[in-house]
Amino acid sequence: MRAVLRRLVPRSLLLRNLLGVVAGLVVVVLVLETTSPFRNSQFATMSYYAIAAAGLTVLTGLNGQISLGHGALMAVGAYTTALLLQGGSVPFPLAMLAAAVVTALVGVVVGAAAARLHGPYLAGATLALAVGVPGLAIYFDGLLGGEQGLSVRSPRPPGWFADAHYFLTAGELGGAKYLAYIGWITLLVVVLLLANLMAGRYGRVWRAVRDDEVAAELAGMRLGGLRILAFVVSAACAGLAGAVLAMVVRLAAPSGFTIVLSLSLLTAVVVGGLGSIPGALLGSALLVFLPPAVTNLGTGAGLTGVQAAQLAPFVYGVVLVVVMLLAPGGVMGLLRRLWRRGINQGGST
Amino acid sequence: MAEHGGALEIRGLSARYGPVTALDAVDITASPGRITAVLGANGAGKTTLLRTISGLVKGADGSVLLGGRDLTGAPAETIARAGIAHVPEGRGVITELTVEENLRLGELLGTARRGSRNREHRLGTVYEMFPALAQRRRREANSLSGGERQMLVIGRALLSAPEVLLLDEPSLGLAPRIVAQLFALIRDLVDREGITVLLVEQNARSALSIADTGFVLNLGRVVAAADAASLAGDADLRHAYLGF
Amino acid sequence: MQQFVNITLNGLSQGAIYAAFALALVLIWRATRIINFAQGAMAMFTTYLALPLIESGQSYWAGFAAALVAGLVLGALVERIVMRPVEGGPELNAVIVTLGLFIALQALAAILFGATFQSFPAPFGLRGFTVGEFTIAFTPFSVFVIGSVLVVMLALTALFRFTDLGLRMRASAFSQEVSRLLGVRVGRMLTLGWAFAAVVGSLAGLLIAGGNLVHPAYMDAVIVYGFVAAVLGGLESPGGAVAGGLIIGLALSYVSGYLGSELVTLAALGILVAVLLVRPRGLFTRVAERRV
Amino acid sequence: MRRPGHRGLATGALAAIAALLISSCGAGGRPEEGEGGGASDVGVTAESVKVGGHFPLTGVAAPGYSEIPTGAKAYFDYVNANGGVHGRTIDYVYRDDAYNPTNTSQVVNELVLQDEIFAMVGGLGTPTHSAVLDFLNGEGVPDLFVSSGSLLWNQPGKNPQTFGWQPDYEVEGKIIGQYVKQHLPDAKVGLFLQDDDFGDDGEKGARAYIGDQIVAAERYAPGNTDVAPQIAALQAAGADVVIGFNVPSYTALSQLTAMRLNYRPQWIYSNVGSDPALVGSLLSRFSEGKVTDAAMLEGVITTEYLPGVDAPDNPWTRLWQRVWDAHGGRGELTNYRIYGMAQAYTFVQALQAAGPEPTREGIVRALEEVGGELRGPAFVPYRYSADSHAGLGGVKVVRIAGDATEDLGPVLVTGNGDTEITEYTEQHAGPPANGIPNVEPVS
Repeated sequence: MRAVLRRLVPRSLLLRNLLGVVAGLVVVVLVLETTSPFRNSQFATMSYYAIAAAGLTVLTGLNGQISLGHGALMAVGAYTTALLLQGGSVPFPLAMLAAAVVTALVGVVVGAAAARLHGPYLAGATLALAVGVPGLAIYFDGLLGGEQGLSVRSPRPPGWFADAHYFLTAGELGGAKYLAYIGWITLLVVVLLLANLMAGRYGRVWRAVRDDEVAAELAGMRLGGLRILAFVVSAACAGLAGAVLAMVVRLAAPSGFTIVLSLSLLTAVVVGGLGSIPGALLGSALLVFLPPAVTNLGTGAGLTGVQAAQLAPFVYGVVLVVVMLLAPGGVMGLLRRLWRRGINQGGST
Repeated sequence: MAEHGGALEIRGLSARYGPVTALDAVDITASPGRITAVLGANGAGKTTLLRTISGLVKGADGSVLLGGRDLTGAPAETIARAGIAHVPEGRGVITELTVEENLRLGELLGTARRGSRNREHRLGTVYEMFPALAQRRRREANSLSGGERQMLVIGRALLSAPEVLLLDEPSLGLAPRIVAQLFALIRDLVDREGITVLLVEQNARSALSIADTGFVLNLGRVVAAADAASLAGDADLRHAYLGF
Repeated sequence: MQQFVNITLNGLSQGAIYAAFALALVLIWRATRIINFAQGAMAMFTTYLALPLIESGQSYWAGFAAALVAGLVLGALVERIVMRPVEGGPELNAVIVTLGLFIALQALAAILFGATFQSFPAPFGLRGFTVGEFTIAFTPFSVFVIGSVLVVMLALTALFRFTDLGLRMRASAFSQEVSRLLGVRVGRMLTLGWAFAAVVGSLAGLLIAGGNLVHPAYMDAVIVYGFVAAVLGGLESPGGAVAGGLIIGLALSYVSGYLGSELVTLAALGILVAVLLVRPRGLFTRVAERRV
Repeated sequence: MRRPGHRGLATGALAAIAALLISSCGAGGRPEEGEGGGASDVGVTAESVKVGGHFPLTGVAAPGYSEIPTGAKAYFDYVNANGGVHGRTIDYVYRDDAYNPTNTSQVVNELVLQDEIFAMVGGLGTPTHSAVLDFLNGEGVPDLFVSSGSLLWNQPGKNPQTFGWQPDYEVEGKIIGQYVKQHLPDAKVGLFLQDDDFGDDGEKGARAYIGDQIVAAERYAPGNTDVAPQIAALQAAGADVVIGFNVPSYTALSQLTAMRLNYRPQWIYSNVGSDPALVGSLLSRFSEGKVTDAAMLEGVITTEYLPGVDAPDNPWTRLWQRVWDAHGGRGELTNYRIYGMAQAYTFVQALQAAGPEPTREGIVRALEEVGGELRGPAFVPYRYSADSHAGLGGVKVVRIAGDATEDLGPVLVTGNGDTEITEYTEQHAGPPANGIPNVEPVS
C-alpha cells in the first residue's frame, strides 16, 4: 500500500511540495466555501498567525535562535502595507511584497545583532524589541498615526475575481471570504517556499549549526552569515504576516503588536512542535479556535465574561510549561513518536 | 581524625555512557590505613570509577560499600557526607571563591560530619601544612598556580575529615619535585590518620612507589590486582598496561 | 533647574526599584544560568495577594509581609516543580518555560483579582519634601523605597559574604559538581536561591505598586528595564545590577522628561543593544570572557 | 434561526480545524439569506432587535468605562419589561476589547458576522472605534452614538452609517477655552493631553481661544503610568492652570504626582476624565487614607452635559435611579451608568422613529430627518441632520464642590471650527412619566 503511494508521489521535492500545495488549495476552497462569514474571518486571522509562525519555527526550531520580537517585525510589515495602500494607487499584492522586502531589510539589521547573541540574551533583547518598537509609531505620529494607528483600506475583490468565484461556486464573494483567500494563498506560497528551503541545503546546514555550533564552525560554515540568513527569511515571513494582518484587521496600530502577540506566536510554534511547519499551522489554529471554546467553557462554569476571556491565555501559559516539561517536541513530536511506535509494532507482529 | 577508617568495597560495579560500557563488573577493595592505586592507560575507566563511587555518575550495576554501609545509587552529597572525599582531576577548585572560602567549604562538611566547631584550629593545621595557601588566603583561587590548586583541593578534602580519600591524578601537570613532596605528604597522612586512599594515576611508577596495593584497569575491567611491589616487578604487566 | 532636580530624583527612586528587580534576575542567573522572564509576573501576583489583606482592614505591613512570604514560597515552588526538570538542559527550554509561567500567572491574576486598574496604598506620605521654597519630587515613600532596596542589598551581601549558608549558595552557583562533592545539598541551595530572588522581586513589585495603580500587566515593562539593568551590570554581579538599575532609572526618566514618554521603551532597547554589542560583559564585570 | 450555543461553538471550532486538515465540512449555512423578513433587516426578528457594542471591560481604560454597558443594559431591560419598541425586545450584546484597537476589530467581526447585530450602539473609544469605522460602514451596519468625542464620527459623506453622541472634544475645548479667557485672563495655561485624537481635538478647541496663554502642552502615552516627567514639565513651565484631556485613571495619576511635587495649579479636566466618585475611589486607597477621597478634586473645574448622580432630585436622575434599582446588577448608580442609560434612551428614540419594520437604512434616515429635534436627558440637543452626524452641541462649565457640582455659567452650545459659542436657553424638559420616549415613526 505504502509502496503504491510512494510510486504515485513524484520524485522531485519541488514537485512533491507543489502537489501538496495544490491539494491544500483545494481544501482551502472547499472549507472557505462551506463555512460562514464569521468562520471565514477566523480563517483569515489564522492565516496571518500561521505565516508568522511558519517563519518563526524555521528560526527557532531549525536554527536554534529564539525571537520574542516577531510581533515587532509584523508591525513593520503592517505599517508598510498601511502606508502603501493609503493612496489607493498601489495594488495590494505589490504592497505585500514591499512589506516582505522592507521587513527582510529590518531583519538584516536585527539579525546581525541577534547573530552575536544566544539563548537568554537573545530572548531578552528581542523582548525589548517587542516592547520598544511600537513606541516608534507613537513618536512619529504624523506619519504613523500615533496611538490610534493607520486605518487600512482592505482590498475589495476585483470584478474578474468575483465573477470567476461566482462561476465556480455560484455564491457571492463577501469581504471576509476574499481576505481569507488572500491570507491562505499567501500562506500556501510561504509554506511551499519554506518547505523547499528546509529540505534543501540550507535546512541541513541550519540543523547542523543548531545541533553543534563548534562542529559546524570547524567544518568551515560561517555561522554569523547563516544566522542572519535564517533571521532574514523569518523576518520576511513576519512582514508578510503583518501585511495580511493589516488588511484583515483593517488597522495598523501599536496596540496590535504588544508582547502578547509575540508570545502567542511562540506558543504556536512550541505547542505545534519546534521546527515543524505543520506544527506551526496546528499551533496557529489553536490560537484562533481555542479561545472561543475555552471562553465558553469558562462562562459555562460560572465565570464572568472578563474572567472567562482570561482563561484562554491561562491555558496557553500552562500548556507551554507542560509541553516543555513533558513533550518538548510538541504535538508533532508526539505524533511522530506514536507513528514510529505504530510502525515498530506493525513490524514485530 | 577518622578514628577507625572504613574499608571501601566495590562489588561488580558497572557503568555506561549510552551504549558504551565504561566499567564492567569491577571488584576493588581499599582498606583503611593503606593506599590503593588504580592504574591503567587513558580511557581505561579510572576516572569513571571514581565518579561512580562518589555518585556523580549513576552506576548501571553492582554496589559500593563504605565500612559495610551500602551507598550504591546515593546522591553525591550524601556520599560526601558519609565520608568519601573525592578530589577530582584538574578542576576541583572553585575559582570564583577565595582560598579560604574553598577551605571553609571542606571545613563545613567536616563540621557537619563530626559536629565540632573548632574551626580556626583546623584551618590552621592546613595552613601549617601548606604555607603557600596561608599567604593567599584572601585571594581568589583563580590566582593560584597548578601546584597550589592541588594543595588547596587536598587540604580542603582533609578538612572534611574523610574516611576515604579518592584522588584523581593528583600529580597531573605538577613538577616532579612537587609530586614527590605531595606523595610523601599523602603517605604521611595515611600512616598518621589511618584513612583509606584510592589513588588513580597514569604515572604508575610514582604511584606504585607509595601505594600498598594496586589494581590495573583496562577497557573498564580489572586485569590485575596485587600488592604494589609485585605489580611494579611484573615486567609483562608493566609493558602491556603501565608503560614504564 | 527645578525640573531637572525633580526628574533626577524621580529617576533615582525608579532606579532603586529597577535595581531590586535586576538583583532578583542576577540571583537566579548566577544560581541556575536562567533568566527568569516570569519574575515580573511573580512579583505582580504576590503584590496582588497583599491587596485583599490590606483592604480587609489589616495594616499595610501585614500585606507587605504576606507578599514577601508569598514570594518566598512561590519562588521555591516554581524552582522545585517547573524549573528543576529544565535546569542544565537546552537553554531555550528554560526560556520558554519561564515565558509560559509569565503568561499563565498574568492570566490567573486577571481571573482572580480582576483586570482593571486598582490603586495600591503606600505606607508613607506621598507629599514631596520642601527645600527652601521648592518642593522636590522626593517623598517619605521615596525614602522608604531607596532605604528598603539598600537594606535588601546589604542583607544579601551579608548573607553571601559572612554566613555558611551564603557560602554554600555561592559555591552551588559557581560549581554544582564540586559543591556536591563537598556535601552541599545543591538542589536545596537552588530552591533557596530562587526563593530569595523571588522575595527581592516581590519587594520590587510592592515598591512600584505603592501609591500607584496596579493591573495584571503593570510589571511588563519592568521586566525589560530590569533585564537591561542586569545586563548593564554584567548579569553576574549584584553590585553591578544595582548600579545598572540606577543608571537605567535615571536615563529613562531623562528620556521621558525631555524627549517624550513614548520613547522610554525604545531608549531601553537602545541601551540594551549598545551594551550587548559594545561591552557585552557589562560595565562593571571583571570576568574576562563571556558568551552572550 | 441559527443560534450558536456553547457546544455549537466549541464543536464548531474543532470541526473547523478538522475541516481544514481533512477535507470539507459544513460548519454553517450562508449568511444574509433572510429574504423573507419583509421590510426588516439583519438582526431584526418579529420578537427582537439585536444590537451590540464594544467596551473596555479590562485594562487601562476599564475603570468607569466598563460600567457604561451595564447602564445601557439596565435601561434596555427596563424598556423590554414595559413592552419593548413596536412590540420587539432589544437584545443587547457587548464585548470586551480592552481598549485595544486590534481586539476591537476582532470583537466587532464577531458582533457583525457571528451575532449578526442590527446596529452598533455606543462602541467606546477613539483609537478603538476608528479601527472598525470602515468595516461597519462597508458592511452597512448603522454605527450609532459612538462613546467618544472625536470629530471622526461626523463624516456623513465618507461614513454615512456613523453617528457621534456626546459633545465632541473640540466643542468642549472651545467652551473651556472661552471660560479661561473670560475668567482667568492672566493665567499661564498648561495642557495635559492623551497622545491621540482625544488630546489633539481638545487642544485645537482650547487654542482657538487661549492660544496665547498656553505655555506648555505635555502628552502622555496611555499605558505608561509614570507621568511625573510630564507634570514636572508643566510645573517648570510655570503653568498655574492645567487643562487635562485624559481618561479617569490619569486624572488620579496626575493629581497624585502633583501632590508629590506640591504643585497646585487650578485643574480643569474634560468631562470624560473628571468623575469625582471614580477618581476619588482610585485615590482613596493611596497612602493609607492620607489622601481623602474626592476632597482631592475639590475646586476642580470640569464640564457637564447630563444631570448626574450629584443632582439626585433632577427628574432624569430619579428615572435612572428607578431603572437601576429595578434592573441594575451589582453596584451603585454612577455617572458612567447614567451615560450608558442616556445612550440607550437615544437609541430607543431612534428605533421608534425608524417605524414598526425597522431597517438599517431606515434608522439612519430617521436620525438624519428627526434627530435634531429629539430631546432627552442632555441639556442640549443633537446636531443630527443629513449633513451632520455630530452629537450634542454643548456643555456647561461647573466646579466640583463636595459631592456635587456648582454651575459656573449657563449652558453653552457651539459647533466645530469658527462657529461662535452661544448661550442655550431652552428649558431642559424632564422625562416622560413612564420613562420611555414616544417618538412618532418617520414618514
